[in-house]
Amino acid sequence: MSEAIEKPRLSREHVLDLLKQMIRIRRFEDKCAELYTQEKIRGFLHLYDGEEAVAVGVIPVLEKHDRVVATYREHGHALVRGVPMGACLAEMYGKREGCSRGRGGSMHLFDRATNFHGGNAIVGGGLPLAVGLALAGRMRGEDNITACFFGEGAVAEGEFHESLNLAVLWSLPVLFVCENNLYAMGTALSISESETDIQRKAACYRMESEAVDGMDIIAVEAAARRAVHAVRQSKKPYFLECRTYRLRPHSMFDAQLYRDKAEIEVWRQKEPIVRFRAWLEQNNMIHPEEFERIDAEVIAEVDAAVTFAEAGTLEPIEQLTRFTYAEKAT
Amino acid sequence: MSEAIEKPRLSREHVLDLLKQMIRIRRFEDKCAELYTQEKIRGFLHLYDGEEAVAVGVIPVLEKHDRVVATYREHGHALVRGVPMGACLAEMYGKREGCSRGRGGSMHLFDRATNFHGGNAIVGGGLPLAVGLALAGRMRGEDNITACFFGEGAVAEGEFHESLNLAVLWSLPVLFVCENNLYAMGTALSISESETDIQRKAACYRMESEAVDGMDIIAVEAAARRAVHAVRQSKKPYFLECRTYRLRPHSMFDAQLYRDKAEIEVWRQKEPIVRFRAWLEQNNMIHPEEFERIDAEVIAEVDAAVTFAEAGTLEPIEQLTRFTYAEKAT
Amino acid sequence: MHAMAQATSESKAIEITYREAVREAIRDALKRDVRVFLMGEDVGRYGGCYAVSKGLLAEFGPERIRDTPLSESGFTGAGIGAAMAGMRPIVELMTVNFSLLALDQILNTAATVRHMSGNQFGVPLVIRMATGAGRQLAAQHSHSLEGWYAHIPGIKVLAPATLEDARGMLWTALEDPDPVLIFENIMLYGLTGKLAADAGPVDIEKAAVRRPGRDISLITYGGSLWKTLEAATALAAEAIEAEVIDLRSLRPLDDATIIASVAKTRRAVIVDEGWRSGSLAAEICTRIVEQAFWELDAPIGRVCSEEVPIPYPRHLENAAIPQAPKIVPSAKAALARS
Amino acid sequence: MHAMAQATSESKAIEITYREAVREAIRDALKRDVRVFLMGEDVGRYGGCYAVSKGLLAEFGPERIRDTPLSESGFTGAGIGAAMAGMRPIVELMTVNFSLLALDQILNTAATVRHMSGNQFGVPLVIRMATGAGRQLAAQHSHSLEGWYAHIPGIKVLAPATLEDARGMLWTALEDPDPVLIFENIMLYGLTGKLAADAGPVDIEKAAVRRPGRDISLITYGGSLWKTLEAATALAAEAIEAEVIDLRSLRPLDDATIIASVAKTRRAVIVDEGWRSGSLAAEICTRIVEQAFWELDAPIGRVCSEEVPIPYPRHLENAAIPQAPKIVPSAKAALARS
Ligand SMILES: Cc1ncc(C[n+]2csc(CCOP(=O)(O)OP(=O)(O)O)c2C)c(N)n1
Ligand SMILES: Cc1ncc(C[n+]2csc(CCOP(=O)(O)OP(=O)(O)O)c2C)c(N)n1
Ligand SMILES: [Mg+2]
Ligand SMILES: [Mg+2]
Repeated sequence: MSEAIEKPRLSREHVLDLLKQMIRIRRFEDKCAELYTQEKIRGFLHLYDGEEAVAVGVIPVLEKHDRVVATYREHGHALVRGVPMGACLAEMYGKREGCSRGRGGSMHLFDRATNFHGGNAIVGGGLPLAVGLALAGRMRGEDNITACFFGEGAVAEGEFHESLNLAVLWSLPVLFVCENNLYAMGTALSISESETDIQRKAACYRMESEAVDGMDIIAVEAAARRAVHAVRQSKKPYFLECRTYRLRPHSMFDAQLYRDKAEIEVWRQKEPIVRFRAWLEQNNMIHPEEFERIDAEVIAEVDAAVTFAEAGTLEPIEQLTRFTYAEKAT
Repeated sequence: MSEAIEKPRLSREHVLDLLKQMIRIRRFEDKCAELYTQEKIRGFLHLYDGEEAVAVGVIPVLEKHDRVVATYREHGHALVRGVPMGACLAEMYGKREGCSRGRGGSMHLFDRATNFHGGNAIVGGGLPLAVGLALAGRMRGEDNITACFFGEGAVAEGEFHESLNLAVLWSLPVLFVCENNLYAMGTALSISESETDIQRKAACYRMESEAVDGMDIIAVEAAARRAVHAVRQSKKPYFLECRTYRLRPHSMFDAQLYRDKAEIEVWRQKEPIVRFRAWLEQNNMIHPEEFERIDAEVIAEVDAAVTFAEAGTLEPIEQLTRFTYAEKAT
Repeated sequence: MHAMAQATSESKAIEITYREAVREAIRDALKRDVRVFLMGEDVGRYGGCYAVSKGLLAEFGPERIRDTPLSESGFTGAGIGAAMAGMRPIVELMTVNFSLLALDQILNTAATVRHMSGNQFGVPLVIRMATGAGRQLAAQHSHSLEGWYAHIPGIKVLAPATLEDARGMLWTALEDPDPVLIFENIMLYGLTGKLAADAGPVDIEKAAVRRPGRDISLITYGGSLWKTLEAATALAAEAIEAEVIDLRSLRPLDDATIIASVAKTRRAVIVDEGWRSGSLAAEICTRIVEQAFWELDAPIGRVCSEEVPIPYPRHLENAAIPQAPKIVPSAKAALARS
Repeated sequence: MHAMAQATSESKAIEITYREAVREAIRDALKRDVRVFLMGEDVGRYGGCYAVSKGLLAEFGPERIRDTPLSESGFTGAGIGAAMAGMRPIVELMTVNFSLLALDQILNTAATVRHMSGNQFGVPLVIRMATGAGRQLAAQHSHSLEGWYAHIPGIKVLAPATLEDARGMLWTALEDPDPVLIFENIMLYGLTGKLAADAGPVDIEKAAVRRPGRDISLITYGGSLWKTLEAATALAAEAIEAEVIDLRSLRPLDDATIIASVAKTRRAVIVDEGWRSGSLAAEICTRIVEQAFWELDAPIGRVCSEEVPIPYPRHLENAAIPQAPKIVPSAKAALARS
């Protein structure tokens, strides 16, 4: 593997962008949580708090014509992929201006413009889809790859097994990104998997793999570059396990009976934004005022998103059954 | 592991019994094929020709209170487990005297008396069932184990993955016996599995395993003894891959376009009955007249089974919907 | 048994939620019968997705309150096997939406084993799952498939709508030698009311007349019962006395109660949260036509879900599923009044 | 288009089986459109479980005639993904019995994506599967679930009963921007007849009147069409002129053709191989009641499968599913003659 791929790109512009992307997710979701308690957002809301380095480390490494499949915990992925923040929030408001026209809500962000294929609320359900997207890419002679994000909880599902086997058998360019945050709702990894070293699962299908500290944005990005490069070169699937942690409850309805506060505190110390900022400061790559500027930009973006969502309109009830099927060209 | 377990039991009585059991399956199924062309048997009929050493090597090692789950290719398993041949054949005739009262046919032989849990025509469908049978055994404080037979085609199914994981996670006494005959209908192993060394699948779930030459009855029996002993001692699952070959078509509707006659011929040389007989003769453990006697006994048993099945009666049509639900005690 | 339970409900009554009633039913079953255990995703440490099983792990331990991995087919099949071998498992399939992953085991194994084994093996398994829309959970989390499941011979399908049924049906289901699916509508978990402290099993064979009336039969079940009763109240204000029938069991259906009501009222509207085409409502309509055609004075109406994956926004979700204000005009149409 | 295809059928006709007609349809699609490929268990080297795809691997190679492992959920989901990304896959789910393993992908993904993405992504996928009983394959291999699938909004469901439809529906289905399920009754594969050499696409929106008649409407589809026509012939011998309607599309249903027929005959019997309770027949009966109640002169009859997992023995299997000798008395009952 060439050095250019291995080596993290540490230009100031780039690292500040990584930082900003993580802050965008964090501040956006903090606002979402607030709006949820105000009942502006309803349904299930799953926050990515603590896991930001995964989406931010992986997605910018992809090309525009690549495809992304995510789960119900996908706000971060959508934002980093380039789905406008206003469109994401309007979606959670159920407004027509939302990125899925308000029909999907938090769990079903979609965006054709950025090849963002959702937003899947069935655990494991996105994996076969990613296999198919990659198959289509290959058959159509496109030079793209498909990145598929899923939690470690999905590893126990039959669809995980079937998809990994198919991807290797058919030699498809899929980057499987397992966001191992140690819990599936309240179920700890050791209760869901007889093999808790998730990375090793890949070898069972003869798939290349790597595990990385998912709280370290630089490490994730470097691993993602290796992974994406490998997929593009080999046209084969690759498995990237990102070891991370969800600092908030599973959703807004979770009393967190299954884990100790102390455990959360330990992980909070490894929290990716604070950690990256500290590292940047130590290496004199950021000035406090720069941080403030970035943060202010993000706050402004979030505010604008709220204004956009608030101003959004509701689909008329007469249009309820629209899009069950395609509309006939007229 | 103690020597007694490792060492094959090679008393004459025992080896002749192994031979006889294999011949019973073979002659029974040859008759079934004949009866199928006569349209006495209908539906799908899957023969075990070439694979007899697996059922005969494994099942007699089990205790009476153990449980057995099999597939649609289960005549051999049923016979060796002790389901009367007449009841098996009457089942294929659709007669009331059949082991499933005629309702199941060839793919659904069941027998409560011998804890023979079928006869499952959904590939992979029996594995979760076996997990549950073993779970019940453990929870009820019974000292039994569950043996689950399935083809290598089932390995690609999600249910395989889910079941192996559950069995290890919950530490259940299941003996998974993979009958790897290299084909799932017309699909060769290399087309269905990215990892073609099936035994290695077990390690993915941290399950103990062994692979054995499934054409060698002595080897299979020895491996089965080790496996059953391990399950009983450890109360954990175990994976036994038996490498075998199906000498006949998948079912009676298979033109075998997917494999060469030459390949079949190569395997026919390894055919378990001829091979075992030759070995017994070389070691002076059988006289030709003994073989004749055994064969004659089996032929008589098959003839009696045909007579029994022919004499069987049909369920009256009025009873069509019986057994959809349990009947109320009166 | 149903009447009996109503009788005892005059004994000491306690204030309870539907969620608690289900929990008490499970606790009670675990205490009564060592063969019973609960298994499913997050039933233990998390306390249940809808908090139904909260506290049970501490009380009964992890063998009997068994957290499973995300393996719907695997653990449902394991429940079937355990039931075949003498246990009385309660499998919780978090919600009906995920039950599709277990459908092979339910239809191809649980529903067929007794028949295809010639009555040698049965599957005394209870599968509980949450069902229904109403919480803006969108297209993959809002199915109402209980009526769809009722198509399958070999299983029974229950839909407890009341506290008494939430408390009592599980017991009866566990005594059944065949697989029973219990659908709990997510909107009912918070329902509060009085229930006899000693509430016990209820029959699962008879539909219940929840409100007697002479003018029209409104036939429903589960979460829609309360909307239908609301509609009946609104109709009463216009001097229309609707009889409200709660099916309780969707398979088998209690034809006798349905037909007796329709024979009296001569008009019927069926309210069912399933999608309209191929809904349980269609089956009920057809049975009425088959058994009471000459008694009918008007076409039968049905209020079902619209033919669309349930959308996220509240106003569209509300419009997609049955509501009292949709039932009222449908009833009036059957009465040819507007 | 349907009428058009009938017109061209006067051009050179060839003798062909249903199986061959399906194969020609697939071959034709593969030739016409590079986006089309066939994927499923044993479609290639084996030649297809029912020999439908025999020969296609040699002609089109393993990329376009793709043998899959036994992974119904996996490759169905892969078909959905490939369709979303610009291909036109034909997924073969060997039989409907195994499709249960893929139901999550079909219902939770294929049927919902267009709606929940706000019309940004569609799934132009065709899923073919064999369905039906009649070959003594017993309880796990004899389901007729096409009517059950017709409950799901977001998909379309077709049941070709004739050579022309076996040949033509695939083309039209592949042009549809949404997922279309095609159910091929296993008893039809051997059906032989004449078909225009240049038979092309057929509409998938209209039901077809396969036999005109004035006395009663017999409404059916798929494998039951031929039994129903047989019954109509028997009825004709007794001077009862039955109109036989072949639904062709089970979702959406062509209400207009059904209602027009019933408005004329005022009596109807529906023949459907699904289990009786919750059958498609119930939906059709209900639509007739909703739309033509005042035109009916008698209760609607239905001839469906009995409520039992299909048993193995021939005499019981025959008794479990619709047959001409069951349709005749049902029709007479609707005519109040016996
Ligand atoms: C098939 C299925 N079963 C159950 C659920 C309910 N559920 C939603 S999220 C979740 C946990 C998933 O955990 P994991 O895959 O680790 O992702 P995380 O939430 O940790 O990001 C569960 C059980 C579901 N959505 N889909
Ligand atoms: C879930 C499912 N899919 C497809 C089939 C059709 N089918 C029956 S047997 C078979 C091949 C199974 O091969 P394997 O598991 O290796 O067993 P073998 O027949 O070789 O003993 C297939 C595809 C089925 N019965 N069940
Ligand atoms: Mg997780
Ligand atoms: Mg095999």
